Amino acid sequence: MKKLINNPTLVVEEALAGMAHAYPHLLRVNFCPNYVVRADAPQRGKVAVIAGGGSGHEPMHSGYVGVGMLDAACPGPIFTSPTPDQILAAAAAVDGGAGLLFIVKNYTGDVMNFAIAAEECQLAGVPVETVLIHDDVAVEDSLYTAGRRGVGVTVLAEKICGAAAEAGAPLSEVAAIGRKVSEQGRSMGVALTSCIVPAVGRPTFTLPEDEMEIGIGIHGEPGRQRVALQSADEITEMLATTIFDDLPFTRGSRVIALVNGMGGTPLMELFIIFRRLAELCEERDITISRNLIGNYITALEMAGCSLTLLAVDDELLHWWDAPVHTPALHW
Amino acid sequence: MKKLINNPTLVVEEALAGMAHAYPHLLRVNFCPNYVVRADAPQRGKVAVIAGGGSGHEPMHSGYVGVGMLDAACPGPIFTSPTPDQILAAAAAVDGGAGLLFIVKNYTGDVMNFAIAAEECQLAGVPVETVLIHDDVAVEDSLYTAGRRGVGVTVLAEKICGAAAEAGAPLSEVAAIGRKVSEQGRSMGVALTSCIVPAVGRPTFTLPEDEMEIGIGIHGEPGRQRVALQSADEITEMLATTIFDDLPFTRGSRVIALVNGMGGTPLMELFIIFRRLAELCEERDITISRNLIGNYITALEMAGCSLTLLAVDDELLHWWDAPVHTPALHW
Amino acid sequence: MTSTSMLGITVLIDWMQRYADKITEHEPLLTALDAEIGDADHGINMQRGFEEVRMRLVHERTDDLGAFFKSVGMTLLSKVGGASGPLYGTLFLRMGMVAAGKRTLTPTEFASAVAAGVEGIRQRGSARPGDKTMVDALTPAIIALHQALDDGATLCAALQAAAIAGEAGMKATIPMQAYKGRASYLGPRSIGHQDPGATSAFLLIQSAAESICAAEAHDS
Amino acid sequence: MTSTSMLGITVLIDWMQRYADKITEHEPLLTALDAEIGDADHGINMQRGFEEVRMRLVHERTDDLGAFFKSVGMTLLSKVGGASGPLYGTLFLRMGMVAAGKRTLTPTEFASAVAAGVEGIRQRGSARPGDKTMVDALTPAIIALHQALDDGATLCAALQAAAIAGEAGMKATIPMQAYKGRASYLGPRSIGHQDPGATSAFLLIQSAAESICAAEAHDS
Ligand SMILES: Nc1ncnc2c1ncn2[C@@H]1O[C@H](COP(=O)(O)OP(=O)(O)O)[C@@H](O)[C@H]1O
Ligand SMILES: Nc1ncnc2c1ncn2[C@@H]1O[C@H](COP(=O)(O)OP(=O)(O)O)[C@@H](O)[C@H]1O
Ligand SMILES: [Mg+2]
Ligand SMILES: [Mg+2]
Ligand SMILES: [Mg+2]
Ligand SMILES: [Mg+2]
Repeated sequence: MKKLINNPTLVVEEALAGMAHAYPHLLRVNFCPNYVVRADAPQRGKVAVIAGGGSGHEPMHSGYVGVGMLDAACPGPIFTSPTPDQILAAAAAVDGGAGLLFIVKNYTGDVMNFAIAAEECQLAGVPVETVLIHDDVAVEDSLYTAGRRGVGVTVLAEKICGAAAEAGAPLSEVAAIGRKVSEQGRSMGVALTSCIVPAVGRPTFTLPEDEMEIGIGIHGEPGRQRVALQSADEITEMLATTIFDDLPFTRGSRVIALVNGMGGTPLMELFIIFRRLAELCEERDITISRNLIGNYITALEMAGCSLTLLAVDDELLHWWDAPVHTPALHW
Repeated sequence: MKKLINNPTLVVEEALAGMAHAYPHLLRVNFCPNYVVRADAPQRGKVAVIAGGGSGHEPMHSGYVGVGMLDAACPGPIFTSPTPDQILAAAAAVDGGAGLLFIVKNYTGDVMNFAIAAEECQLAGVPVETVLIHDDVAVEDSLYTAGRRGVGVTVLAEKICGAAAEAGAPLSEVAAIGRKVSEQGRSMGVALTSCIVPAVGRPTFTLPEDEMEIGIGIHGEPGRQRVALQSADEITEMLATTIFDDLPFTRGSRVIALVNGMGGTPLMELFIIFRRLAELCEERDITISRNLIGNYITALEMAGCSLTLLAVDDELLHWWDAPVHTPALHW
Repeated sequence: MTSTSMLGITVLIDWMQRYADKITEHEPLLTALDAEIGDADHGINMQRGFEEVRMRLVHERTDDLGAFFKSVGMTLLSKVGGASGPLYGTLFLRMGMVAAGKRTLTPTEFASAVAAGVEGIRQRGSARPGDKTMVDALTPAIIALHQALDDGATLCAALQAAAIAGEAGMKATIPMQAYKGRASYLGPRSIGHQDPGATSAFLLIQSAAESICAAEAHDS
Repeated sequence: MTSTSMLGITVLIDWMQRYADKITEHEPLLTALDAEIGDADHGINMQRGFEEVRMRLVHERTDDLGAFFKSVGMTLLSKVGGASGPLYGTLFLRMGMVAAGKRTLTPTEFASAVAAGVEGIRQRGSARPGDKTMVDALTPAIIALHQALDDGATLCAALQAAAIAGEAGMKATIPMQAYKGRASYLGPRSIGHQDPGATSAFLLIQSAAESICAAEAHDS
């Protein structure tokens, strides 16, 4: 295992310590339980937007804490959702009296831990709304399964809900905007290599030189299918077409496009992919109104990428364009 | 070779095409010869800041084109410096009548190609100043060698010179500021893995599971020394101490710190390193006034990192803090 | 016979310690199973949780079995995370509700407590038998436990029967396709792998059998 | 004898074509040598440049040898990049200056042109013999070339002598530590590897010998 770490069991805490040193003007870090809150928390009268999940997806979520995005992030151990007490402690630190919005990726663990925390909050009289992100079209959707998992749309939902909350929108409205984002966004990813969970010390799976995993999530898990390695253009077409077909975009629709690296993929390759994505969208008369290209929701050092498209209207673009000051998103 | 590419010989052009699609409001891309200029070039009466070098270091340099930083970037093939005609074409596209500043990393190829271009410009009556970046303390400095190579300080010099030029400083002043940055900055890096040059198709070197290369550059070349893999803290201490010793910082000095990923290193690991760097600086009473943590000057998918420290005063901090609008640096 | 058939705090602590040992021993297996169809952390998650349980056992002595189970449940809830944290946490919290205020449990009371715990898991996770989860080991184990007690077995014998049924249930997850939890994302590719949570659940029943049989043997 | 000893455009084109072939053939070797002590692109750089030279040879016919060499030099300058682009570009540009306005070159003129080119490389790169660069192959080759011509050899024989000296110079780079170019960053670790640029430089002299000897054989 080749990693720039000290102790596999302390990676989360040491990375958080690094963030605390690096961004004192943007955020504060608490240990035991671990959470990150914006430097000026709590904001009186403002809905507090809280997200969390396993670590190993950096910059998500802690890198999105700051003005105009998250009030708090709850980082669990690597790939393991945070616990209810951790979420509750973060919630207490950012509660401004206007209620809490939980942005939760649809994984059994995340859903249950946030649900328990939400139940506790509600018992204590603190209003909570939860927005569930389940955008991965690689996963078949059905009433009888865990449903689709949450991936790239999470980043977009955190930005957009964060902007609405910052502007003073009430909880019900911030939640409604978050649900709209969740409904209108879709993602899909591929992996060229596995990643190594530090405490495990070896790759979660092994992939021959000429193969790739299609329909991966962000936890180094194998995907839906293993196929021969293809060209960047073919991969982009496959991912984009699956997304287009799942969320029918009409001619003339506008989207925010996220071309996301999984952690070990050079930026150059993401540009090559964005190039083909832009062509595909143009062919369908879909306008990419905004884009993000880079490592935004990762799986440690995995090589691979994911595409996310979010259908937007003026309202969502307005919130997207609103100022944001976090370590990883800044405008 | 596992890469998200189409054709190894077209990676640079296809990535540039992706950038053209992604950032039309920030930059324009020209092909044959390849160069990237800010969208509003040329800027009448403003010194044009031009940088370039081999590709494979993304986001450098093309990702730093925009308001407040580079007027033009000249990307060569992977790890190969651009050619004089390419530099001249970019220069012609951004020349605003106030002269050109070339920011050149000290590699024989870059130096010679930019020197030839500068000679041509001067013949044509266009004033040119060149700032040479040679910050890598892993390389012994001597009159009889090629000298130290340019690495992380390049990013800082491009930002700072870009800000001064944007504010209307004359060529001699922008060049003087650039030279000050070059004098006051030092870097050093380590690699845990090699990278694969697309046209070559196999790793430039191979490194056993338990070893690392110390004193690498940004071209996937072997380093000065191969040693046993060490902990993040030990690596940080080794890099930082070598830098501290080379550029004596007095107690009370202020620095900009860049903890840079080489392309395949998760952000989490860079935070772990920054944590120790912050402690080491504190022990020496050195204040990290600003920091950058992420992939800013890379070597394709190489796993590893580099540290850069730049001693700053109020003037340099002023230029550092000035607004910048590029794909990769934005504030 | 009465004294051996009543469970007190000592045997329950022994159960938790044995299980913590077993988790440490099988951590690599549980994690490897999770690497195949999940995210390679189940063993790590369980070990983090039960190391904390083990530590608390040393410090928090209580004779109230309700308080004891609640403490275990809260510890798991706040230490394990992931899917297994809330699920195992719920199991012990529900057992704690059944045992609230009691210093001993009869075999039937113990079985009811476990059944309430498993019911809690099913409510919290809404997995049904056949979804390839821990429920597939726990459900047959509970049925066997009640059946054996109804047939007049000692708790030791009944738990041994439960462990055998739980092991069969665990193995039965191999040919299943997952419909809940992270393994469900693999679709048909989840077939052919043993569920990690069903494995840790079987070990929990097995530990209970070992602790209680050891206590019965000692007392008789 | 006079006609064979005068070089015209045909033999020079043949030289460039042979060298382009040789570069294509040895691209993997040059790149592999550069991977050891550089950045694994020397073969790729040279191939990119000489494929372009080859293409231009088809389109731009000129009898002016000065124009011919200048065109090769400019092509290399604008296509190779890296360190080798300006260096080989300078070599041919300087040869073009010596040959300006001429339709043929005598052996001595040719040798002077090459010498001027090598001098250009030394000025542009400021490498001295022993720095482990292409200069270490080119310098002994030039000395051998002049020596042989002074001794009355044909250009063919003189270039064969130059190639032998160039090859020895190339091999002599193996034990050297690099003080110029990218290999210098490796410090003592650069010892034990053959310099890629010295290798491509030897191939250039070797190609010249082959082309000119073939022409002499044909003419005689
Ligand atoms: N909805 C559910 N109901 C019951 N058990 C579940 C459910 N989802 C997952 N599990 C169990 O949890 C186990 C995985 O636990 P763990 O790896 O610790 O959590 P995570 O999946 O969050 O990484 C699975 O093997 C499965 O037995
Ligand atoms: N200063 C110099 N003078 C002469 N030759 C040099 C000099 N620097 C480098 N070279 C030659 O250039 C070769 C490397 O060329 P190439 O790999 O194409 O360029 P780069 O080093 O920029 O990648 C070296 O092997 C060496 O022979
Ligand atoms: Mg997990
Ligand atoms: Mg090169
Ligand atoms: Mg798991
Ligand atoms: Mg090279």
